[in-house]
Amino acid sequence: MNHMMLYALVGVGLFTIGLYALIVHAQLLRKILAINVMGSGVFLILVTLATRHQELLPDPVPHAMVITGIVVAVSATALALALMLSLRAATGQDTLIEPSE
Amino acid sequence: MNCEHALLLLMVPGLPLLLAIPVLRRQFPWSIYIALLPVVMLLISQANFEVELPWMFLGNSSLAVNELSRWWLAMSVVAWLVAATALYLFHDHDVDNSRLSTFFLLCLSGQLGAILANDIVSFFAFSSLMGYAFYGLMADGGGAAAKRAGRVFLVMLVIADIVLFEALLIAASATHDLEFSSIASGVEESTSFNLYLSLVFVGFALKAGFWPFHVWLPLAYASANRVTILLLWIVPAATGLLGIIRWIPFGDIVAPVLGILLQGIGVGAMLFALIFALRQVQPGQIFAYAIIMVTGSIVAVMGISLADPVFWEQYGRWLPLGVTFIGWGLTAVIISPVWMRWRHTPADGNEELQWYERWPQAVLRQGGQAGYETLPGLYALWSGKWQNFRFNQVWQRVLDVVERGLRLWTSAIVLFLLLAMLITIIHFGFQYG
Amino acid sequence: MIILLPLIGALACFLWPRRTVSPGLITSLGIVICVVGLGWQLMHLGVQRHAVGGWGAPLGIDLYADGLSLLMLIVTALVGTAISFYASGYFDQAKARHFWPLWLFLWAALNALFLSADIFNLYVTLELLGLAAVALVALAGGADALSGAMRYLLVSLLGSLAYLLGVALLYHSFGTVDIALLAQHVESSPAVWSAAGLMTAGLLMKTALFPLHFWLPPAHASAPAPVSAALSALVVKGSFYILLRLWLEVFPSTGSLVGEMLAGLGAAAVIWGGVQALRQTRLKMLIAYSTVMQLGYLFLAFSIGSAIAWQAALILVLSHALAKAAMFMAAGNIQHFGGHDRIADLDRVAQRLPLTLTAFGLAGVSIMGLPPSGGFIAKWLLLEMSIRTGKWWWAGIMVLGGLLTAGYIFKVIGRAFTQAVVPHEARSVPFRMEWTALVLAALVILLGFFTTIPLTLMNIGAPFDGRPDG
Amino acid sequence: MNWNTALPLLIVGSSLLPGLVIFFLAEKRVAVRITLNLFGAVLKLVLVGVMLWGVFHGEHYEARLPLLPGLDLVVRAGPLSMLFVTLSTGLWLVTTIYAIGYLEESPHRSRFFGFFSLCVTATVGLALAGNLITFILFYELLTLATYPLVVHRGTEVARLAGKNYLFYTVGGGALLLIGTVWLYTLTGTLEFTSRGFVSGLETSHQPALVIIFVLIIAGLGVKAALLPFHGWLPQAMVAPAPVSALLHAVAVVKAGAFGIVRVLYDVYGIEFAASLGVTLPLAVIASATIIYGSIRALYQDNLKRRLAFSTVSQVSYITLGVAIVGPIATVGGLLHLVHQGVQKITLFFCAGNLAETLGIHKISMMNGVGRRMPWTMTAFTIGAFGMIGVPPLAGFISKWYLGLGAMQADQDWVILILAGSSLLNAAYFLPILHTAWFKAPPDSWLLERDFGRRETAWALLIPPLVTAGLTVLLGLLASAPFTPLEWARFFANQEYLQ
Repeated sequence: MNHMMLYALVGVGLFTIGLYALIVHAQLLRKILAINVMGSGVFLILVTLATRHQELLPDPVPHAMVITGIVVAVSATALALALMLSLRAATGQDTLIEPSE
Repeated sequence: MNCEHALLLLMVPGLPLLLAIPVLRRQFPWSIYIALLPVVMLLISQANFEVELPWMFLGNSSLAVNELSRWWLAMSVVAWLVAATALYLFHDHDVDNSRLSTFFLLCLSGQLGAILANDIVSFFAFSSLMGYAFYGLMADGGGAAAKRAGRVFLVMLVIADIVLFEALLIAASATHDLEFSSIASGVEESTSFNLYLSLVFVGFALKAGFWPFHVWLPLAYASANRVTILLLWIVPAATGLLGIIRWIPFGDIVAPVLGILLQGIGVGAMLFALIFALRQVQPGQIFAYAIIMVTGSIVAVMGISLADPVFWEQYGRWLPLGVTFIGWGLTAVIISPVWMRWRHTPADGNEELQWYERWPQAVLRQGGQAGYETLPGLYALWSGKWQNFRFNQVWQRVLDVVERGLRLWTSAIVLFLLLAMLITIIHFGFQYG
Repeated sequence: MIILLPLIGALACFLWPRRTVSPGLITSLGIVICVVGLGWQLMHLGVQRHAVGGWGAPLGIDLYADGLSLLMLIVTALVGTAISFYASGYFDQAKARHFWPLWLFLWAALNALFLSADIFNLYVTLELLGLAAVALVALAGGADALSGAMRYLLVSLLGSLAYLLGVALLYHSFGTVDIALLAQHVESSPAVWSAAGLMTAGLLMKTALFPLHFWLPPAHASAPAPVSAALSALVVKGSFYILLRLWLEVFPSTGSLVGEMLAGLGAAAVIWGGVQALRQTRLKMLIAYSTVMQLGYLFLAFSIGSAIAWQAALILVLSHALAKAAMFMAAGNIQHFGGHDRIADLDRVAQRLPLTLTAFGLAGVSIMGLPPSGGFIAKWLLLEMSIRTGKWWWAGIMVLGGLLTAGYIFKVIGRAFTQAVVPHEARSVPFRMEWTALVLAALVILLGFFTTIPLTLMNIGAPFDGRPDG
Repeated sequence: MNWNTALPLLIVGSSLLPGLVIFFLAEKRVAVRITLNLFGAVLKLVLVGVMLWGVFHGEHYEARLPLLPGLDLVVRAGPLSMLFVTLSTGLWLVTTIYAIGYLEESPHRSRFFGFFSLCVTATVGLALAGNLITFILFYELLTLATYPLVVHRGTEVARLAGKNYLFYTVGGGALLLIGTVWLYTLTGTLEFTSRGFVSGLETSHQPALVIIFVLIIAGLGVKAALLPFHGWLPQAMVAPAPVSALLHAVAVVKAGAFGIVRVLYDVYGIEFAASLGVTLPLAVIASATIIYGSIRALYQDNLKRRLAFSTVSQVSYITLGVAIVGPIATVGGLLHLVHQGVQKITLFFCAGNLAETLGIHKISMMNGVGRRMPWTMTAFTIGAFGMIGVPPLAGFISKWYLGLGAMQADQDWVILILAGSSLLNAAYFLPILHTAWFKAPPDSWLLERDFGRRETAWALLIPPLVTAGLTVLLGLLASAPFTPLEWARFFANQEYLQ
């Protein structure tokens, strides 16, 4: 039970770290990575919470969810990276810019 | 009441009104005489009758011809005929087109209508038509002085109309029917009886240029065009007198204070006129003072009869007669200098005068020096005040500032809130106060 | 079916990039027909529930349709069709081959979102929605657009992750993700609280409620006109719809305080958005901020909370979707026409582009909440409810917002009449682009007269039960 | 849908549809546009005539459209609405003719006439409105429809004026909206009913009612140009002459005044309002506006601005009349609603003629213009005298009833106000007349347009003459059947059925 709890806490920790990184870092790549870290944190939690009792088998549904989530995350990351590249090509910098008047 | 009488009665003010429209007038030669036809016919036909006009104005309007109006009509017709002749004589360009005759006809219709009117509202309507048209007569063609006179007259006219309007309201709220006959009974009971009397007097005094509201009269005589001079008696003065006689039920009412006051005014007017008349240089003006004197005397008579009705009972019915004859006389007297002015162009100054031209000149030579100055003095005083009011820069600036302030929505809001508070306060005041 | 059709369409467009327009339009028409069919079904047979692949709740994927979702579907269908027509005139060949698949994809995601009955499904659709939207924004190219898209992407990912976390917690504590079942079991507990917090936060982020709106203006303003129309009119409504579902059905017991807070934020959004919009110098930015503001109105309903207030909020969603789409289209026309959207330099648009300006004006009427328009009805109901429930300050906020709106709308219109300092020659605007905008705007106005129809529609299946009535 | 239901809708629609069609007409299709306009106007006039007849014989015209549960859009015909409908319809026809003549060869006529028709639709609609929400609907529609007319010229000045105009009207609309919603939450109905529907509430609501009253009246007061809120009116003068004529005589200002009458009589009920103690302050404000407007008018040299301030002053007569609690004063106020409209529109037509024909905008430039344009100036003179209240013109009748009513209600101070304002009216109108008739004309007018033997185009000349004639007839035949006087009495009897 408690090691499960540990996993869960780790997951939460990952989530928060990711959030922190997302907010403080300016570079897009870091931001994207941070998002991914958060994502994996959430997935970890999901997986962990799947098992309610030591005796019972873990509930399959969360795993299904996680798989779906990962798929989504991968595609999202791909899109993000593509965007980042084109943004770089357009502006020559790898940070967000303010809209011009 | 039969139909052609009614038609005739309506034609008296109606025909001049129609002919006042230039397009129509151009169709008829001698249009002004045509316009005077109905009233002449009315005078010839002896019957007294009345026409009810239920759809006019405020319901119960009516035109009527009776003893009183007959006298006035008689007087007016003569004067109008003379004036019309003068118009045709003295104005070389074709009369039927000139704007002067438009005003002339408007004035004519107004005056006749006022004489025939049998209730105060229509009297009021006709007389104000007459008044404004007369302003047109004065301002048109006359010299600068005449224009000044016209403006003074106009201002007085406006004020007079307002005053009379108040009087009307009082009368209307006292009596539910506006006919002259019923006013007599109604006004007596009403609480604001004295107010009504004084309003009427002030109003007509302003309208007709009684003393001390006569400022414009001599000016007009001095410089207005000839036709207008001929009309100066019957149009403002005589109609004003008629108005007073019509609006105030003499004989049925007693108002001692006002009576005394009026007698005072009347006498004052006569004295004033006497003094200034004797010190005139300008020939025309003497007639102005004659008129002031006459009206003064009549006002005095009215005062007496307000003081004790019995006097009116005895002599009242002679008043119209007197007024009429005075009117004829004045017209006759006035026509002669006008005639002379026309005859004596500066070119032939010293030609042999006819006998009928001598006596007025004699009268005129009696006129002393000076005195004329005081009138411009008065006028200057008055006009100075007016000018100040009209063009005072400070006022304008203040108001502009206010306006600009108000244009800001914010201040509007503030005002609105203040208003809201005010109303709530009042509201609670109503409840617990 | 409603979901599949656009997907097929998207596929078609993807496969034959040469001729993208015709399948796009056909698909959109098809969707309209389907939606009408569904509406007919609901009217006669009541609420619909369909288990995909025979797996029922709590595990399988359920599709659920009641009045609420139907209404949203209808809105989407209307605006979507309009956008399709507009886009068919707007894009050139190169852009079009990217636009159509993405757009139909987005549409499919929306429909799925409105139909799905469990919170995890909602997550997936939400995610798809976000990705498609981001791609569409990026379509415009250029630094602004890309940067806006990037920001948008990050935000939406963050939001949906937070949401997913909440889902996880809920699932853990109740073992189901089906909304109906959750609604039965849920009771107040720390887990539920944190779940509610996370999900709400994430959704607020995607709905761009003040102060989480920072990403919206750049994204919406820099996107191509039809895309911004879609984003402002539909996409943000998607996440709002989820919020609505959650708070109406899953957490009804835990209402009041959060409601007040949300409403407070909404009020702040109204004022802030209004002021910002007034300050803008570019037309599309102005409209984007106006979206922020209008979203604020929606959240006032959370505080007032009576059934009628919710209905008012929905009518506002409806009318705002139509109006804002029309407005962005008009803006697109103006930009196309003058080559820029600087408000100060608008040059006799009223004279040379009357239809577009009419569309803008009519849409503006609804946005301002002036009669006759759907916006007015919604505002009226909200005002009435707020006064009736004694929360008159919301009424004050609303009126103030209305004045601000009038301020910035007429700022534009006034400029449109005058001649600019630097007059420019006009580029002709395609016929259908002008008319689409006009038709949408006209619809909003008509909505003002026939509000009873959506009101009856949205009450199918009584989604607002358990709410005090007025 | 039977005839009695269709008629009001037809009356509203008879200007709406032509307007909508006109929007999409090409600029060059003058003939079609003119036919549409006139057709709409005439048709509306006929329909209104029918309705007048019907209402007079006790027919009941009403049409409903459910708007929300418990709230309908209602158009209904009653004596009060007929008064206003007839006015606006009649004047619309005249103004349309005038506008056609006035805007010859000027751009964007389709847009102009489109909004023109919308504007009148809104006016008629709010005249016929059977409850407060319908009223608001058309009231706002009016605001929106008039804005493009105000900024029609497309100049910077016009834009600013339009901005200012909206500033006031939209704000006013907001106040009105709040007040109405609040009222609705208290009463649960907004139907206009004789002698009001709020008097039934228990006394604990009275403070709220007072505040609501203030809100609503302030909202309406903006359009009616009551004192703090009159700033937009003189600025809106940049609009073309037909528009200012419409703004002042028929549509906007009157809408406000009409609304005040409605609220005072059919929402609150006059006796109840009096018992709340709100009528007296209203009367005071109206009086202040009367005097202030007149004084301001004295100082304007720009003809249209002077007329505008005169409107500010004159329209408050209506408010004053209905705020003096008493049937006769009410009659006076309602009469002024019509009479002021006819007279003021005459004046604006004439001002427009001067501007169009001779390029005259200032009074100081009007020397002797009476010789050049006698007919126009005659019409102007009649209108001006009517405004002063000289008998037997229309203005006299309404002032008469106002004064009489004031006396009957023991509010003698009102009479002083009336006297003072008549004096001021004379002071700012008579000089114009003097200048126009009796001063020597200059030897050449700036930008004079030549119309051959006529002084100006027929379409410009006929309308003022018609309205001037109306001014005379309304006064002269005030007591004839089917005059405004009769309708006003009809209404007053309904409201004061002691």
